Amino acid sequence: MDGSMVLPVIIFLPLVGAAAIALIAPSRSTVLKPVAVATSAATGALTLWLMAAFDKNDGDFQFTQLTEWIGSAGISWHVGVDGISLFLVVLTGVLFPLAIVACDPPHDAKAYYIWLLVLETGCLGVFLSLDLVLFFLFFEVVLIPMYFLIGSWGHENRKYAATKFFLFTMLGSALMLVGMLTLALLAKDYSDTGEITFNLIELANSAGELPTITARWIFLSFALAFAVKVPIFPVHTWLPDAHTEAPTAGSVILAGVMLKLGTYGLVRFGLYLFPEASRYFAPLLFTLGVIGILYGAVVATMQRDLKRLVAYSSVAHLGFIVLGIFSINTEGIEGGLLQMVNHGLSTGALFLLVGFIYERRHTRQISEMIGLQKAAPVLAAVFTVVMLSSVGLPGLNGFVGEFLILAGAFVAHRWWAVVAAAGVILAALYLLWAYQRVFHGTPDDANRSMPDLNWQEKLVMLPLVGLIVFLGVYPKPVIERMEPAVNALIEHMEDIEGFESPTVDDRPEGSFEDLRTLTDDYGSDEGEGH
Amino acid sequence: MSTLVDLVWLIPAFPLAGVLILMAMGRRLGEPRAGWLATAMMGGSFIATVLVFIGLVGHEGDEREIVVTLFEWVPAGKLAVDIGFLADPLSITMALFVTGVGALIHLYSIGYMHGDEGFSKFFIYLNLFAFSMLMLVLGDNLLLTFLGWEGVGACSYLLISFWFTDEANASAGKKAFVTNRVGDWGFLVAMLLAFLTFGSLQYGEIFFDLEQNGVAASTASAIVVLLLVGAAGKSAQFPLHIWLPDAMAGPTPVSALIHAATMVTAGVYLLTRMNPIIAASHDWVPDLIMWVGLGTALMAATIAVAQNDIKKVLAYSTVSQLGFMFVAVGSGAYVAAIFHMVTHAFFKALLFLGAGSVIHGMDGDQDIRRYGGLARLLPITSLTFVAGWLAIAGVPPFSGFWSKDEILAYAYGENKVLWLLLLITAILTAFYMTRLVLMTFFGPPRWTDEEVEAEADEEAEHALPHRHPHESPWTMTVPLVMLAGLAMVAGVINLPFASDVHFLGNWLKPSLLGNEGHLSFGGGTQWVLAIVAIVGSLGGVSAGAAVYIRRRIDPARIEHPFLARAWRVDEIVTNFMGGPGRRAFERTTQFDEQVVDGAVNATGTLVRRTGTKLRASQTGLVRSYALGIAVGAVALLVWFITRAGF
Amino acid sequence: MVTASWYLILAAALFTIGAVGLLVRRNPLIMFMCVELMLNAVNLTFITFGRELNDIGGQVSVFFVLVVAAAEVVVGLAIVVAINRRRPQATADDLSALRG
Amino acid sequence: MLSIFAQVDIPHIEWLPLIPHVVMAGAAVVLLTIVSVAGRWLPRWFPAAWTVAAGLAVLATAIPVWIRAWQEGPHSVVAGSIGVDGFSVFIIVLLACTVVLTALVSDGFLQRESLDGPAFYVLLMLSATGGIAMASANNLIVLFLGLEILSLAVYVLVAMHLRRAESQEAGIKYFVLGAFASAFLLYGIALVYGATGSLNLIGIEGALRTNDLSDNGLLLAGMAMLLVGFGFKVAAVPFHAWTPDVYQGAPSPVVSYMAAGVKAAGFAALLRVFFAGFGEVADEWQPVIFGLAIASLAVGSLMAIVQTDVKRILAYSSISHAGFILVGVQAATHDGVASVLFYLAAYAAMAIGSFAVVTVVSGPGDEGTALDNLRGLASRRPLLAAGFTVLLLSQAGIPFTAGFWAKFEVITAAVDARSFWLAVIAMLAAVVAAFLYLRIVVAMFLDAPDPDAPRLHIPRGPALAITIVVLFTLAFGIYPEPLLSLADDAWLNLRLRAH
Amino acid sequence: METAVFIVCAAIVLAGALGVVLARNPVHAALSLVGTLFGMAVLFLNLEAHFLAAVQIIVYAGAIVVLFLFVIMLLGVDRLEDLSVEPITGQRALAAIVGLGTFGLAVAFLLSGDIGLRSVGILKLDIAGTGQYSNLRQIADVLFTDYVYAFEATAALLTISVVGAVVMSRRMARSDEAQETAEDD
Repeated sequence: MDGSMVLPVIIFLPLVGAAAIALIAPSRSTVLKPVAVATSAATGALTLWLMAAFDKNDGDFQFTQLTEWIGSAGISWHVGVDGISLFLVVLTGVLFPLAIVACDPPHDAKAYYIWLLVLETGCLGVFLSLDLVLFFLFFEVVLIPMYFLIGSWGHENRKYAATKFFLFTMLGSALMLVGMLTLALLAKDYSDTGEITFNLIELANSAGELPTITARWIFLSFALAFAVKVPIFPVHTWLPDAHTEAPTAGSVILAGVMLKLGTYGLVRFGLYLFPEASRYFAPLLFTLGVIGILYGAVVATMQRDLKRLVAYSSVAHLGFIVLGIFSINTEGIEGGLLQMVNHGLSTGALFLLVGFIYERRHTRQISEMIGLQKAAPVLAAVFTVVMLSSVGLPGLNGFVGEFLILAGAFVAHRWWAVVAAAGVILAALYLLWAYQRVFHGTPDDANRSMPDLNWQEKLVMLPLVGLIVFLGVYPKPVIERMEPAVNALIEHMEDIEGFESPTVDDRPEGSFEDLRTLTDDYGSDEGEGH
Repeated sequence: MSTLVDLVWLIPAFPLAGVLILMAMGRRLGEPRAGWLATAMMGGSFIATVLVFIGLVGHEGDEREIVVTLFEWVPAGKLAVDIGFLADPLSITMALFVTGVGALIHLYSIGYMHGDEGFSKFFIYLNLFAFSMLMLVLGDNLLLTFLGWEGVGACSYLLISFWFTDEANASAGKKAFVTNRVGDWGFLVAMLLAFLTFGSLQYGEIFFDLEQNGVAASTASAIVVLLLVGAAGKSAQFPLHIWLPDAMAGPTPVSALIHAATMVTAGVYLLTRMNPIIAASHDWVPDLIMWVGLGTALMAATIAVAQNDIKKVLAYSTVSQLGFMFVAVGSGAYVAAIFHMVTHAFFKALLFLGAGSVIHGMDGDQDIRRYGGLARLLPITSLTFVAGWLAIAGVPPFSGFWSKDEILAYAYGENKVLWLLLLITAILTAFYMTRLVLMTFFGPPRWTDEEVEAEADEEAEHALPHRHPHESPWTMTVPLVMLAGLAMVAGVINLPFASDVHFLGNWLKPSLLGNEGHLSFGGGTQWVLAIVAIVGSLGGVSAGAAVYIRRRIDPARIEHPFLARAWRVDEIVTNFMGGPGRRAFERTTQFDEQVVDGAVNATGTLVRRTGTKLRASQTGLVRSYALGIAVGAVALLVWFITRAGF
Repeated sequence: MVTASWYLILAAALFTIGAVGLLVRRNPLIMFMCVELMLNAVNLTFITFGRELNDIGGQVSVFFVLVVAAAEVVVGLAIVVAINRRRPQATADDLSALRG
Repeated sequence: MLSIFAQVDIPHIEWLPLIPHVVMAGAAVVLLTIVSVAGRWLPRWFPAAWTVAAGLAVLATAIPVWIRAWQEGPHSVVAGSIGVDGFSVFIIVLLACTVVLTALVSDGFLQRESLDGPAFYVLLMLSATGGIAMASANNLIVLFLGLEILSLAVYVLVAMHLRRAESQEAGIKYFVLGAFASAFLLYGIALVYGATGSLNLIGIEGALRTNDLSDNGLLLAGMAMLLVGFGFKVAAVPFHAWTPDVYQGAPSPVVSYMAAGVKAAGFAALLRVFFAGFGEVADEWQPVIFGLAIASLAVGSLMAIVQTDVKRILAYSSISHAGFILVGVQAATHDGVASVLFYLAAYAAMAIGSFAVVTVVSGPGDEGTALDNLRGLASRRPLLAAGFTVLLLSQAGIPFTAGFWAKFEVITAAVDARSFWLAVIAMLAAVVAAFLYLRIVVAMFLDAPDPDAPRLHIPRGPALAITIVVLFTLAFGIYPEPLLSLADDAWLNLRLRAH
Repeated sequence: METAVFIVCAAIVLAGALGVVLARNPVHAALSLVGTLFGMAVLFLNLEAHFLAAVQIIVYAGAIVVLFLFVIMLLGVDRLEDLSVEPITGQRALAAIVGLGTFGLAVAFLLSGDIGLRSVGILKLDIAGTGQYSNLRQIADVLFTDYVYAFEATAALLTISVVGAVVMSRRMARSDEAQETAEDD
């Protein structure tokens, strides 16, 4: 297929699927799910193809497509993928089919699948657009499907949660629009053409000319929007409600994909557009990140609602990601990006499992579950693996990202990293405690009869667990595709603003052989032991 | 050059294969085939290790560090970490006894876990543990070691809470993992600091860089201290030792393999591995290690005196013995540390398996007060147990004597007070082990005696009226016998008499990079010290006999409650966690609900309230609307009048 | 000699009286009358300016204002009549069903 | 006598630009005659069809005028009292569309309520004529007359539902306040006349350009009074109080016309006078608009969220929309004007659609306008609910609806004029407002329908109208370029060629 | 002379206006409105707007006020309005303030701004009518030239008022009107 057309196809294929579903007659409701699965799976396949076709040595945007859209306003249809966005796209492509397969809606299946597919289009659009307005459009429009998913198929308190989610996030992005316009209009004055444009790349290249203070204000307006989406402490409180009330698929997508819109935005539109400002505010942001790590963990420990607990664990994990991003060096940013994918997989899987339990027990209260491992060993085993990955056990995906983040952060801001590392302890605390309360112990009558995973659910968990292990053992394919883009980003920042990305200074390569040549006399002066 | 050494990757590959196979078809294999498969894998792994060992011996004395890299693991920016194995004397020594003892314990487990519904799962975990342990040992960089480090932690978590239906086991597992995590934090930060300092995590590169460019003593000290935190967590040193006694909740083979022979020694291994950095750090750092070790050793020994659970006694003795090893490391006696590690692996595994056999025979009862006179009924067990007892008590020529003596010698060289306290610890060791042996195998059988039972009922939840203690199946006794043999003769691998019989010492030299400490005094002093040690241990034994056979002193006066309650360290920690700690957590949660989220909802209500207030202005009376318009008009006029010129 | 300002101030006064009247009276008809007062004030202003500017525009405007006033009154009274058919004697304050 | 007429030179009248005016007014009068002559032989649908035809005719005739204005640039005819420029044509087209759609919406409604059909349409078209006059008036008196024509007709339309007390109450309120406000407006005109010596915007603009009147008391007072009048028409705080009551009381189709048409005409007049006429002294009035904008945004959105009647909710939201449009006015730039035009078009679509839905849902007697009457609409009438949702989201400014681009353009204009804080406040108000649209959506989708709700009958006319506006909203939400450039080309200025 | 006339008429105008505002009986209010209108007419004469003076009398006094009176009689709303009470709290106080404000500010503005540029009037005429053209002629002249559009527009205005009057005065079917009134009272 023609390279430049693949991205539009990826973005709009789910939408087409949604349209198709809309046209299905109510009488033939059995075909709804197959169609939804098929479209999302096809999209997933395309994203995988994209990953395969992606040139891993090229740090620049690939598969770009640029056509004028709203000329008078300088808005263009500009999409492209680079190492930074690639795996988020793949993650989206992978998670959606799984989420759709995993759980069936109790009612109004048609609307349900339509919204999910629309949501997928929105998320893909966010990750792929290289035009500020285009990005903003997708960034805003994802609220609608998620709002309806939570509102129509959520749990008891869904209206409150949905509205809170909608308004909170909208409030965040409200100011971003102003910031965006300010940026573009100011850039117009500096640009040689005098034409207004929202083209990300052009704006980024002229980023140096912005007055420092202005740039900082604009950055703040962006950062706020993303901070809410991430969410960064203290603007995180929409998240537990939304996650808890959302239907399982909703939570999976929310945690797996939508939170990444924020962190992705921070990289793509924070660091890239505002090198100086992002460095200026970095201390603020990674401090908040570290607070989030500890705070999220502490609050999670005390939750009585299993889903809520997982939700708060997201706060902690995303704190790590923010910390990595704003240590502004290769290790940190790559760790952050990697962790985005990892968190998507592990937390997505966790929400799926919690959802499975909910379908069986119709409760999320930890206190009402006990000894489930007896009743459902397979479920428990999968849960253990996912949990350990979320705890950051080496050999599973969670660890690699976390370590890279810590390495980057440590190089940049030692003490923050030291504190953040303590989050590792807490993570173990709340998850293991929850696991103990839910799965260990002797099951009572209510829990003894709980059925184990069925084949469909196993089918869903298999790829997730597989990826969790694979990325833990062999993350290289991901990292090596990210690296050129990340380096390009850092170089861009250094060019624009002439600062040195904090990093380890080069050391001579050496090994035991060299060591011997260096100290060939060692061991000779051994005084005899006796 | 040598192909044999290149086989090093096989060593962990075997258990890993075991894990995968069992995961795939463990259920179908069922008992006992699953167990045999796992054991076979460990055997294979042991053989591979031997081959590598042979290959390594084939090398020149100072070219015995071979790095075999499989593939790049985390290549990100300046950080480049491989999945690579370091085959050098130290790692292979460790690998040898890990696989060897491991294989035996696997075999033992086949019998021990007979009839357990989680039979194959148990062996999955065991193999997984062996794999992680070998990664820990063989990894050629800190990160890979850390992988093994955390892996063994996770496995111990899984194995401790293996019988998860009992809450106690579950929380013991959690406690172990979380406490370990505290240590891991130290390890993690140490790695970060090492990465920042040396720009790499590979041992070779770190040491090379250290040798060539040196490093600030303060940095080195920081790294070591952080590593010490990690090591203390894993090797159950004060104050992170609290998890180990609880860990006895797991099946006994687990205690033997993980919490005696292998995992808990990882801390010692790590410190030994990083010896160049210890050498590069301030002088107080080794001393710190030393005193931590000593303190732990002494404290644990005193506690062991007062324990009544056979496994608890052994657990505290393990803690104490690990303390010895730390003292050795601290005093630069790395060889002694490893030596003691090896011998300890043998006799402590032996003791645990013996204990397991006893428990097995006593249908799961672990309270030594209800034992007694089992020697007749469990002949093999008791014989082998005695061997282990003599070994740990430090009675020559049993292995324990040699290693402990060497440590004492170095301690003496470092600091006389230290030596004295360590000696006391050794005596205590002899004492409480004697107590254990006597109460278990000799004296009148108390397991039929009603009145003791009645008294025991108070703390033991189940009294067992009619018991028929019986010897264990051969799968369990064979390992006992083999380990007993090793425990007796293992001393020969490092005899002090002359440098050329100081095999282990010479063998380990390349790994120690010339940082091995040297005794500052001549052979004469050593003889004296050795004799003192012997006397001490014999004294301990006889004291034990005096108390527990002849009843010269009322045991109750020795088994002081304060000791029985493990110096209350555990309680203090628990009280803190359950008290202030928990309260702080709850406060934070309330803060989140009431302040952070409260602010959000408050904004909402505020907006709503304002709306309602404004609503009052909409009276529905046309004249007040008109008034509004008029007021507006006046307002505009007022604005414009300010712009008018007069 | 009377300057234009006198007329203008008179107009302003008239306008004010009309406005205040509309605010204080409850009878719709009288409110309309008050509107008429305001319009008259405007007329006076127009004509004064017209004279000062020596421009006929002012007077023409007044002509149109008269037409508008007439039309307005017709419609207004029609509405009042319709309301009164349903609610006799209704004052402006009585019609406050729509509020909030 | 002859000699006299010889000396009176009737000005050369160029008819082309006047055709839309004539068509609209003429259609009304002709309809009036037809029905009064042959009323009883006519089918019920005739007046509606006629009105639609008239509206379309106006659209058609507007095209040549647009071309003319495009070729010759802005100029004025009839002795400078009627401006011919893209701006006026844009508004004329908008009004024509409003008339067409309102006619469609009212079809069925009038039968349901058994109201006097022909008169309704006659008044509708005459009112639109007034709007057209306002939009293209270059002479303050013409503008005033246009405004009065517009308003008088609407007063009657509002009050004409004789079976509903609310309708008449709304009528009298609107009338009294309207008369009151237009008295202020008129006084303003007089004062401006006094200050500049001209009633013609061209003259006024010239006067202000040639000499500095920025501190002339008469001019300033005049502007103040004019703002009162216009502020009333566009329902800007503090001249807004009538809006909710009138919107609630008036027959729903009339409201859709008021929200779309009357507001548009009001803003057209406002821009014509202040941007084109008083452009020179923009510094004097911009701050006032700033204040009005903020007040309208705040009050509109804050009061809307506590309402329980859909018509009232929409009324208050229309106030906050007025605030948004004022943000564009405040910029006082060409882009600002363009953004206002775009916003007016987009808002017209949303408003007509929304009130059309209300018309359909409210049921006999036009009573069921409470939020509860919408509960569970999604399950009763999925398509209707979906369409309404689209319109509401458009009002909330969600991407891929015309409403988003409307806000986008307005904010752009404001930022370009460096009024950052106004832009920020506007966006915040938009978030607050979003909540109330969500409330309606929640009612439709997330609430259960009450079982004994009567089955909804959707007449053809409203159905068609809603379909049109929804498609419009979505189409220009996805590809706003045509409408944007149209608004951009709709130049409003008075640099004239003599005619 | 002019001064005297002005003072007298001003007095009448204001008196009438106050009468409208203060009269409790609508009829009286209407009559005092007539007074105002007459005074206004004379002032028009003073300002050389002879034609308008005439129109003022005919249209206003003649037509509009009569219309008012008809309606008052028709509806019998000659009930006295009690001005001593003000149901809306603060209405009067605010009204007074507003009144003073409006008046004061208006005066201030009027005095601050000089009546603009005599140069830019569209049409230069000697409106005193001393020349060959009478005031009426001049108005007519402008009306049919410059203001022809506005003049035509008034047609629409009047049509609306007629249609509006018809629509509003259209009676509903007896029955439902009865029940309407029934449920109203």
